[in-house]
Amino acid sequence: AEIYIPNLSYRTGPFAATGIPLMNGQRDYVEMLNARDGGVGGAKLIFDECETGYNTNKGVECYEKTKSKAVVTQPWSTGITLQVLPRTNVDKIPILAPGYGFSPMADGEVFAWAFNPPISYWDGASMILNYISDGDLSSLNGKKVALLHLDHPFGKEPIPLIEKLAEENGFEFLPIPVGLKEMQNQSAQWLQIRRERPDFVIMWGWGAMNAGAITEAVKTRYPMDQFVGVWWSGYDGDLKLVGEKGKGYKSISWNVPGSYPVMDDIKTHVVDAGNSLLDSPEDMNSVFYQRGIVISMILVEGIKAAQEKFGTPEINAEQLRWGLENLNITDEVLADLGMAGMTVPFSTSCTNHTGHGGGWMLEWNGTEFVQVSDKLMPDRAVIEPLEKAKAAEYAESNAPWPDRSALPCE
Amino acid sequence: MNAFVADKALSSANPSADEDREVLLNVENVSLSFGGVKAITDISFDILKGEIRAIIGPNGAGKTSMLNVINGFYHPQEGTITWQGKVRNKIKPHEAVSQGIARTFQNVALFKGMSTLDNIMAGRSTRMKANIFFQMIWYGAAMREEIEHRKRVEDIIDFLEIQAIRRTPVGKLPYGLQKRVELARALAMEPELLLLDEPMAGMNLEEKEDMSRFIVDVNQEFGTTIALIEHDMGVVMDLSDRVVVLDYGKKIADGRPEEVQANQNVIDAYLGVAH
Amino acid sequence: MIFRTAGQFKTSYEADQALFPIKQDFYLVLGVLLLAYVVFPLTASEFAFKALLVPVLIYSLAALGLNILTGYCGQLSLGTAAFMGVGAYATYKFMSIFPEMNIFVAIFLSGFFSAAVGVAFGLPSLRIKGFYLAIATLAAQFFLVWLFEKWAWLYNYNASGAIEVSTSSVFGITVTGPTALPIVQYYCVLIVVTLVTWFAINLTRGRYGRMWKATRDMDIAAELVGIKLITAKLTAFAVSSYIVGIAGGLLVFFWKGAAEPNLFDIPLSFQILFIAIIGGLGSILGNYLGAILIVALPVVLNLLPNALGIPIDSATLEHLNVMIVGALIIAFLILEPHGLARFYAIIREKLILWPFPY
Amino acid sequence: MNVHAAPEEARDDATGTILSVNNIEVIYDHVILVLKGVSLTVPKGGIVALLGANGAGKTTTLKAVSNLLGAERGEVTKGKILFKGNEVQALSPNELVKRGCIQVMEGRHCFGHLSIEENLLTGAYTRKDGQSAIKSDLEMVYEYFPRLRERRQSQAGYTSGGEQQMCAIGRALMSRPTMILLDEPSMGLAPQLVEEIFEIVRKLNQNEGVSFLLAEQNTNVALKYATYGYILESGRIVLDGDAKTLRENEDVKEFYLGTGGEGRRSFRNVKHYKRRKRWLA
Amino acid sequence: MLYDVLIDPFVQMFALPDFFLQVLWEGFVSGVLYALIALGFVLIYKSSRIFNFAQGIMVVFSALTLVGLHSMGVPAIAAVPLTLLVMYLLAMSIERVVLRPLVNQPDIILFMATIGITLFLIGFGQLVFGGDNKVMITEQLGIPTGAFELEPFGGFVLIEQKDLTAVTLAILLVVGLLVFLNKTKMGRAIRALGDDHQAALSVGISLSTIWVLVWFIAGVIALVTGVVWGARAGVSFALEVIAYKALPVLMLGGLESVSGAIVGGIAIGILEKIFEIYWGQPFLGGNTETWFPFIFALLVLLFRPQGLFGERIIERI
Ligand SMILES: Nc1ncnc2c1ncn2[C@@H]1O[C@H](COP(=O)(O)OP(=O)(O)OP(=O)(O)O)[C@@H](O)[C@H]1O
Ligand SMILES: Nc1ncnc2c1ncn2[C@@H]1O[C@H](COP(=O)(O)OP(=O)(O)OP(=O)(O)O)[C@@H](O)[C@H]1O
Ligand SMILES: [Mg+2]
Ligand SMILES: [Mg+2]
Repeated sequence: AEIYIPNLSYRTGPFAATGIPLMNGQRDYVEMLNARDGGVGGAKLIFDECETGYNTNKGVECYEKTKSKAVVTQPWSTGITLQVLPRTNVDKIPILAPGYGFSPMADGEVFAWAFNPPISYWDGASMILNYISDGDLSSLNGKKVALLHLDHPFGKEPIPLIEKLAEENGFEFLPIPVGLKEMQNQSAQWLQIRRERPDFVIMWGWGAMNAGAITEAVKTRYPMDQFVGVWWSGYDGDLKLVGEKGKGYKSISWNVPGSYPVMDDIKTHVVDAGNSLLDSPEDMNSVFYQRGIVISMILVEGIKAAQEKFGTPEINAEQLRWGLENLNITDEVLADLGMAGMTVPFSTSCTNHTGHGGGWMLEWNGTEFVQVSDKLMPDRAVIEPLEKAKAAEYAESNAPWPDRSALPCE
Repeated sequence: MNAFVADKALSSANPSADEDREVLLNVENVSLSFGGVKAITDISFDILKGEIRAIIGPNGAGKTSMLNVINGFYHPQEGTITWQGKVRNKIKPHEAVSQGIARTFQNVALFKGMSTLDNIMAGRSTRMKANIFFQMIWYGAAMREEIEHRKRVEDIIDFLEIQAIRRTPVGKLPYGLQKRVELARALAMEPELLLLDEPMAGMNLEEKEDMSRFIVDVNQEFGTTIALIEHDMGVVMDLSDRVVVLDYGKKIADGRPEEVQANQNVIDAYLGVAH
Repeated sequence: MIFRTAGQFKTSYEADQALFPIKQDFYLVLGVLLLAYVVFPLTASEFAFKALLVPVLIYSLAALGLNILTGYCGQLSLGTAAFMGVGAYATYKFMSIFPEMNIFVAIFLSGFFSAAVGVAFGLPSLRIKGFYLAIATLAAQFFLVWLFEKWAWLYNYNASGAIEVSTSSVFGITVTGPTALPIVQYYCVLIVVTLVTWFAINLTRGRYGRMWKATRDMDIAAELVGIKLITAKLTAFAVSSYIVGIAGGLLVFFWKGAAEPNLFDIPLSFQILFIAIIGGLGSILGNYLGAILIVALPVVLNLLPNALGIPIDSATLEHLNVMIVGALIIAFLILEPHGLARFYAIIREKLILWPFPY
Repeated sequence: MNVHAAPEEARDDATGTILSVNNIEVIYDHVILVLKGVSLTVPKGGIVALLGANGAGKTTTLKAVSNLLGAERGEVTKGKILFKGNEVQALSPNELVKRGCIQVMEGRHCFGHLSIEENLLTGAYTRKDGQSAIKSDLEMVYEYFPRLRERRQSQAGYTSGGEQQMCAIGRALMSRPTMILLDEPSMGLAPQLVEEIFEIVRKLNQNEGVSFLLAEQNTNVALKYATYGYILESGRIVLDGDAKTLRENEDVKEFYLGTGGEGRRSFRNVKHYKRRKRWLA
Repeated sequence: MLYDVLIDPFVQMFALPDFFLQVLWEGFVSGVLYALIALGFVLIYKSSRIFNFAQGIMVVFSALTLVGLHSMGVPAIAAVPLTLLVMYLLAMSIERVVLRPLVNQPDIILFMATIGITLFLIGFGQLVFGGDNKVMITEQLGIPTGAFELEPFGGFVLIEQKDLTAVTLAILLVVGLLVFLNKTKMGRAIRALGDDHQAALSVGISLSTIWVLVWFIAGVIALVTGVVWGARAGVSFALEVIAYKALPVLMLGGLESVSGAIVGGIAIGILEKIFEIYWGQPFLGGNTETWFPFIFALLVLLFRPQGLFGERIIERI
């Protein structure tokens, strides 16, 4: 039995630098399962990459190309996610977008086919704000928070939530967009930061933008400890460009790099077996490579759940949808997988497609990212109503949006 | 070059420049300069209706510039131009065309990618009016108009004996034929005044003779007034009714061909000792 | 023997100016139409519709628009994608303000918006020429894409900044949105493309076509034979942007289903330009040939290693593809700088002369 | 004077030959056959005129010699070209210039944005004999063409047709050639200037020993200055001979000089009739 | 409202003079960097009327080669000449494979061909060097990395040493090119070639030699550009888009003018920064740098269709 799991990857283009380690991690975990256990539940996993170059256009083409055989689609960019979202209802293929995509996808009652565990961008923004305000948002009153973001659907994701929080808590919110063509040349943005003197800069950056921002921050002498990035802005490779000078920069993360049992398995079964695309085994320690592993783990757990429920190794897309909706990744499960502490435990349900597992703050110490906080949790009470509202809005503007009557919650 | 004088007697006499003929175009005290370069200095002359007027002079004398002034491509800094009795204001070249002034060019200026037919049809652009929607569906007014103009163009094609190359892209034609197509395009504009800038440069005798024939026919059959720039003195002497001579932007002589040919200034500046 | 023109004499100018002066051409076009309207729909798979047929049609329409400007009027434009964007956003706004509107009406009306924007950005062409103008059209390209990003009203204040196509139907058949059938969408696009092509053929062989070509071949001379450059250039910009705008509307509504501003960025402009040039500037047929090549090439290149059983990872494949496409473009330019249409013309010429070589 | 029968052995033995073209064929764009076996020779120190109607292939012949066909998608497909006894078809144009053969192109190709003086200096591009030699040659060119000295700082694009023609010839002289291929030097020039330019050709020929192959429409002047002439019709040499003999040939008089029969015909009274050249009959 | 748009930005410039100076400096440095890219364009355009779209990718390619060689263990001193060698080979192959067969074709065809080259190099470069972001070997090349801090008006202006290096290199390149083009035989030949291929051939100028030379020089300029840009932002294929920044510079300065490139570059660099900071960010939602230079250059062009320093378009009939 075989299960075809394509990945709309990008190892080319301006975002390749950050894409490659993630894709490698995803791939190697699957290859490890194939090599060690002969797949999952008796089904071999066929991991196939379709190159998008982070280009929405190509991404949609990849989706079309792979959808006939696939049990899942992993669009790997918020833009692509948004575009394939309406189609997945028709094609009946679940989207798995761990840690990215459209935050209201958490509302499983509206988005039956979309999943973004373990945490959404709005959760992330909330956690970052909680961290910089030491858990008390009202302490930000009168302060100024800038959001340096990629001018792209991904970068714009957190804006509605931060806007809302700013209004409620009386801090000033300043979005600073970085165009795709300006990623490497952000002096205007950092001049703006120098002029506006925000108390905190939150970064929603990706690819070459991260390195550019950190370089400019160093140059502008913006205090690094007031500079926090989303989990995609915490790649070792980017920080290595500035090295020592980036010390103090922080990034929220839902995985902590380290040496876990699972890593040894990957090393023996994949890397040492010469079956990995990694440039050097050292790269196995990077935050992103390990996050790629976590992402594949989530998918595989979904497959396992579906296999158990439907009693067949060769599950189809609709069955996997059920599996992803009924994930229950506890600390025990993680320990069994050799991943205890590597990522946050979470569980999904019919109404909750994200899991909202929380995360940790990592800090760059000059040579690597280290964990500097306890587990942080998002302010669900604030986020949830917004999610519901935006999800309903989305369904309305894309009317007729299918309801879940065909897929009743169990 | 005594031959020229002798020829004159042999060739049928030019219709004598009729003094009471209507003045078609009058150029008065025109000056034109480009930055520091004075191309035309204070030149006056007239062109009578129905005549063939030659403009000659050494290279760089300002002949082409003069034509450019007449058809509105250059705007003289000083002087006035009177067209059919009315003083003309600063105009655009395409306005000159609708007033009835057409021309050919010193270096062939055809639309290289278009067929002969299209080139000539392009000469009728100012006369075509059908709107873009009829054009789009190729029906009604547009169709009728197209056919009507096509008929006129076919007449010109017959006249200049270029039927065989109707569909050929002009870029592929030999030089002589290109010049002829250029003439055809100018004729398609149905001009009152036809300006010809060195129509026979780079042609051999046979082609020059053909071209001469066309020029004379146009002049006689359609009554079109012609202003002609040419360096071949034989052609100028035989064809033109009156000749104006320019040198370094100034007018140095004006009159009937044989007068001009005998003028010492003209011989010094232009014809050279041998003539 | 196939292309015998002998014996086909024209007795009137009407007949001489008919669309197909030569009978064989008529049969050929008939054959192509038959293929497009009957054979493909009967045989194509969903993938073929979405990845080949529909894109070919839409791209060739856009290239046709560009060709009118660049190939016929000689004004090089690098802003095609942005004008497509204007068409797409205008259609989107029409459909969201008047949800009951017929989508075709919306698309054809939107064309006027992109025509207007095209004319506005075409105004500098009266002063600026050649590559300067080409760079100037980039001003339109970058400015408009920026506007699509910043002017939230355009995308109905969507959080994502993308426009999404909602479901709409014509005569009770769903034509847009995720539930529309590919074959229906294919027919919609095909009809529009056929219609516009017919219009374009008529325009280019008539008065406007001559004005444009004259402006292209020698603008000074054109002016001196009485053509108003301002009219010629601006109508070219208008007609071209109109068609391009329609193509943009079709692109989003009948193919992509959603679009973010980036879609209309410069790579798309270049792609359309490639199609127009590889197909052949100043030719209508070329656009289709070029589009077939440019759309099919990557698809084929992607399938090739699998078909040949060569294991190759997706990134390497992509790199190789980019390389090969680049090299092929150069190769095509060297082989036939005047494009595939010229290629076809030569073959046709040879067939007419056949069996004699000259 | 004979009708192009067996040119080969008739002329090739001469040791005084600088250029000999043997039976060449030229094809443009792989399909357009323009020269259909053209042979000619230029003796050392001679002025040879190549006459013929428009499109006969004069320019093509010259370009075949100077190897400028490549840039126009044309190629020599048959025959040999010998310059100073060596085959030169395979050489690049700049190699040929180095060996002393330079072409002045039809239509005055000057470098429009360069000043007249810079134009002249580019002519010395292939020379290696030092600045002072070049300087003195520049002076020589200015001696020949005083008009150029006046306009030395002007951009060539803005000078008049005649000045551009002088500039093009002067530029060729700057390479110190032993052979100049001159294409339609008289086109569009005032009669006086035509004479002037041909006088300079004669002077160069006599003083510096430069050989000339010139393509001309203006048969009159060409045959006055040339020593030998070839007449080219649709890609074939149809007639050749000494300038003097050619001048007296009835056909040449009729078709090229316009003096056949009862003296010079008037342009005004040309009748339309299809004439047939005797050699084509 | 009118006050906010028309007056207030100027008031702010004076209110925070040190900041304004920093804006000027940043604009100036970006401008110089844009000019560097534009220089490569100009040189090739001047010699062949080819609008070389591949200049941007040549910047990336040369920088990657340098860094790539270094990471393979070649010391910096050797890596530079080796990179130059690679650029020479590139110039030669482009001449042989692309330019020679396309001689005398219309401008737009050659323009397309350079886009073909761009694609080829993007694919080839990523295949060889991979797509990840690499660190420029700034220190190994002896480029100082510190910064000076000036303290005018009680504030501070930061001037990075590597920016100073960039400016110095740019000045040297411009002066060198000007001398080369106007004072040497080769330079004259290059300019002649741009005017008329055929005539240049006829006077014995060898197209291939000059083109290889010119593309090689463009390659050298690309390498310099790549090093200074790489020092700022790392080296990756994302750098390719900066090529677009050179286009309005070319438009403003004139396609064939070396001095135009540097003047245009600086003008655009400074103006786009000022516009973005004082108008774009407060009123237009930012990111105006993508289009402002184009619109600005376009407006200037309406008055001078050949750019500030471009050659006058000779229009005669
Ligand atoms: N657009 C222009 N800019 C600058 N100078 C010009 C322009 N047009 C013409 N001139 C100059 O004006 C003078 C006259 O040029 P014109 O072309 O009228 O001469 P011409 O009499 O036609 O000569 P030819 O017989 O060689 O064609 C020349 O010196 C020329 O350089
Ligand atoms: N690049 C080319 N491609 C195709 N055909 C060409 C090309 N150049 C010239 N021809 C053709 O070759 C023939 C000879 O041309 P050529 O220029 O040699 O004639 P010519 O005797 O110099 O004429 P002219 O007196 O007009 O200068 C002409 O019919 C011409 O159309
Ligand atoms: Mg003139
Ligand atoms: Mg010739």
